[in-house]
Amino acid sequence: MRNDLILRVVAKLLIPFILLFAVYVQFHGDFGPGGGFQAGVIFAAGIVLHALIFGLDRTKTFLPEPWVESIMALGVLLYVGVGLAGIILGGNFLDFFVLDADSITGQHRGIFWIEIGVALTVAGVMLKIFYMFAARGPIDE
Amino acid sequence: MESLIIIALMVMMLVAVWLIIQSRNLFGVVVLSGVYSFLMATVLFALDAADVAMTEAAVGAGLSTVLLLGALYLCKSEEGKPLHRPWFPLALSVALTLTLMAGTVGLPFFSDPMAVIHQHVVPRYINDMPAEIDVPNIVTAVLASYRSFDTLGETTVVFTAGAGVIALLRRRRNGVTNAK
Amino acid sequence: MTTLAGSFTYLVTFLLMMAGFFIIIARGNLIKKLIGLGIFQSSVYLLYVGPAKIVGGTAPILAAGFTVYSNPLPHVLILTAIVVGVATLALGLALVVLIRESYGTIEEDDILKLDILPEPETEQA
Amino acid sequence: MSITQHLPVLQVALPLLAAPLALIVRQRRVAFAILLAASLACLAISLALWNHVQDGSVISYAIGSWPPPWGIEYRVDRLNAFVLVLVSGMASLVLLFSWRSIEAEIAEDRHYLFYTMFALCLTGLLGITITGDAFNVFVFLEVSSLSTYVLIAMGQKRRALVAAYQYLIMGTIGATLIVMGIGMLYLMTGTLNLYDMAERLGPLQGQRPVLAALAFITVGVSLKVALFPLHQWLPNAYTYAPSAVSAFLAATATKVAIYVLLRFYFSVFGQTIFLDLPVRPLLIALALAGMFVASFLAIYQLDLKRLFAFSSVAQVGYIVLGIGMGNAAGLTSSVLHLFNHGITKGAIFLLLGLVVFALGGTQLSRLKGLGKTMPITSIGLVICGLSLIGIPGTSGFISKWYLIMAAVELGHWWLVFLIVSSSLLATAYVWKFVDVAYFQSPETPAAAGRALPLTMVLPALLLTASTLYFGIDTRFTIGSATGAVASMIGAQP
Repeated sequence: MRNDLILRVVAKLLIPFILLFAVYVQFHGDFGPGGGFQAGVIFAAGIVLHALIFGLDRTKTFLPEPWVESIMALGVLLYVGVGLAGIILGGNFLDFFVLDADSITGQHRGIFWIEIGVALTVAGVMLKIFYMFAARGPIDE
Repeated sequence: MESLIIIALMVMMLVAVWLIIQSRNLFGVVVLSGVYSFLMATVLFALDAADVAMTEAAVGAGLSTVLLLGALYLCKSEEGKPLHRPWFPLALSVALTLTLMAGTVGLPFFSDPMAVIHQHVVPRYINDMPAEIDVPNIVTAVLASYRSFDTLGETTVVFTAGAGVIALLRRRRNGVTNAK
Repeated sequence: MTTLAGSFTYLVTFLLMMAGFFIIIARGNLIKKLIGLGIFQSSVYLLYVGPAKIVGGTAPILAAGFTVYSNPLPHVLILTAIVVGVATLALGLALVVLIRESYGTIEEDDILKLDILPEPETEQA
Repeated sequence: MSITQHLPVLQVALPLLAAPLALIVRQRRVAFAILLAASLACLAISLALWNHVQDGSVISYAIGSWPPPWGIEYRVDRLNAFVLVLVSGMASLVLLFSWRSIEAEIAEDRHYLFYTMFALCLTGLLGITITGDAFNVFVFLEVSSLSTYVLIAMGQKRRALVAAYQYLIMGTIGATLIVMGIGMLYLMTGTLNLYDMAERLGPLQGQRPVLAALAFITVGVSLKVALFPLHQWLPNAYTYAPSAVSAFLAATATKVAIYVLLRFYFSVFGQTIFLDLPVRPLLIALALAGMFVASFLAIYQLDLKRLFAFSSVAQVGYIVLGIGMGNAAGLTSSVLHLFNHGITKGAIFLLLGLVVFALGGTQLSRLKGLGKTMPITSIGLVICGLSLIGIPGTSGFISKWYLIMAAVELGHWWLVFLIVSSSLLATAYVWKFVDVAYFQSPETPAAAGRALPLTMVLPALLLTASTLYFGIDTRFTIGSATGAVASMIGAQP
């Protein structure tokens, strides 16, 4: 598959659009269906496509495994961090009202950041699972 | 018309499940389960659950199928053994189902706007949300603000799966003795 | 017709549940069991989302010209349930791959047979 | 605005914060330090919460400042405060134990992953216990279950993998049944908040979907509790998991599941619905069957870890028996035994961890003459064994005393007889260990085992000592249990 010119060209063209679509789904979640979870899955799908076409080793050069592990942890940390920010700013845990002087802006801000947290964790986990499965060749060979 | 489409889609789902039960070819079963998930996504879309349908299509029909195919490849397994002693499991499942059905008599009717689930708790999400949170997608508002702690739990579940797969599948470095 | 569709959702929920349960206990292949488990879990979706629908209503995304929206709360819950399902599947498959590596089979009866024998003291790859 | 006000949510947020941190640092030492700090903080928080609710007050915490039932509520009363203390206390001790214990059992490059999963398991268990929202129970149940599967699979033998897989299947079935039950309750009441649900269920008493929901939740949680005959996953899981994991699970996981059962029965369905149904005779029958069958099976086990795993199934029977009787004394014995048995079983599995560390396994054939080679560990096991039987002076006696009182109060003399005779079976399996350890000499002259590190001995002995301590000074346990029961059935202590 790696030597197929057409596949490589199509993938090169397609991958940026997949990643862009992920970003769209991420930030469009407030208005239509979508949000952090779906965006994370789509983003991971884009990277997986890259790994399938160009080889896992090449993908790992710009997304090394330890990074991916850290990304999935960062997502949860960001989410909990937003929660704790609520406490620090004088509200309850995950209280978005206090994130800004204007409570609605605060809500928007809170939703924005936790959706990013969700997307980071989901994308990181999906990629990591793919890496782990792909790194294990079939047995009896 | 709406109801008819829903019924037709659900019948197709049942057919897919029937084929899954019957088939011994694992590759076929995986593909069928992808089809099943896709039909489920369509039903959910017809039931007005756009976000859920999108997620089910991406996760159930997409991701799960990829994971299953990957596992099949790693396990080099193509065919399951034939059914053995199917009568006891069948009796058990039928008994379970009949008990369940007896329980549902009295659940609120489909599409009854006066049902309690449409009267309690939810009205605030629909009516007051524009003033409290102000995002057009109510599902996002509930998911990310009213019940954001559930979503934190959900993210933790995903994280648990990721860390768990690392813990299970990581290759051992040389020199570590851990006989399994 | 609406009532029929409603009762049908419940019926399908339970049929799916039954089918999933049957696959789990009747089939010995570990991957097929996980597929059955997935069907078993997904039966819940209809139980929650079916009654949330209001005929003539629309998806719960605020838009001008609509006043009746289907109930968004079950949708949120089922989103979580779907995620839980795929997380379980990923872990289950990882276990199956490891079982295949150390037992050489993913058929339940073969594994049970191997478990009666004393454990080989070989290092796993 | 002080920090104390946020203690309920910090109880769960701290271990949740520790999990990704442990993953990021990728280093055994730092991950351990983070976890130890988090779990000690958890213990302190749970004690503070316990102390706060002893006057009968209830702490309610609205996450996101959304008032219940629209948002998710954390709610602490005397029942779950007691369970929180058990879970976070056991977590701290087991964690200390695990530092050296997993060195021998898990490859070193996975230690930080072990700590990550341990933190997630703790998060899940605490989250289930403290939440006041039905769906939130399910979400955190999954967090704890998924991490548990991985922790079990980290065991040394390949059978650990199969045990984890079996538990994954059964646990997921249980969780799905619970979601079904919760879904039906939601369809009937329109709310997910447990306490709002309880109020709205009142007028719906006796309706079929409510009863179906009760059945679903009972069966689903029973799978998690390992109530006979749904216990098949437990013996293998406890036997093949790493020692620290067996100890933590035996002491907390099934106990939290029992808490869920109590919460749904008494706070949601309410005493009236629960008392009117044929659930109680059924629970009593299953509990008795578990007590006898599992004790009987325990006698025939050749591996000490497995023997005590079967004993766990039997002891769960005592707890469920108390729930089944449903009177104040019975419930008090359940809550007491939940705590006392948690401590005793935690101690036993930690002591067995010492044996694994020194001798490499717990097969009875290896343990001949253990009384001479590992005298302190053997005495500890005997003491805990006496507590399982219910000998006066041990904590097991206290809970069994209340159980018998409950049976007498109901006039069920046959139950008294059965409880006492099942204790004889317990004597039989404990004697099996005593016989091997003290009356058989090793075939080969026992090679002196490895020296035991203090971080392992200390938690094990501390728990063994508390098995004795709570058998004599019962102010903390009986006080908490009677308070918990009072908050459950709404009577004054």
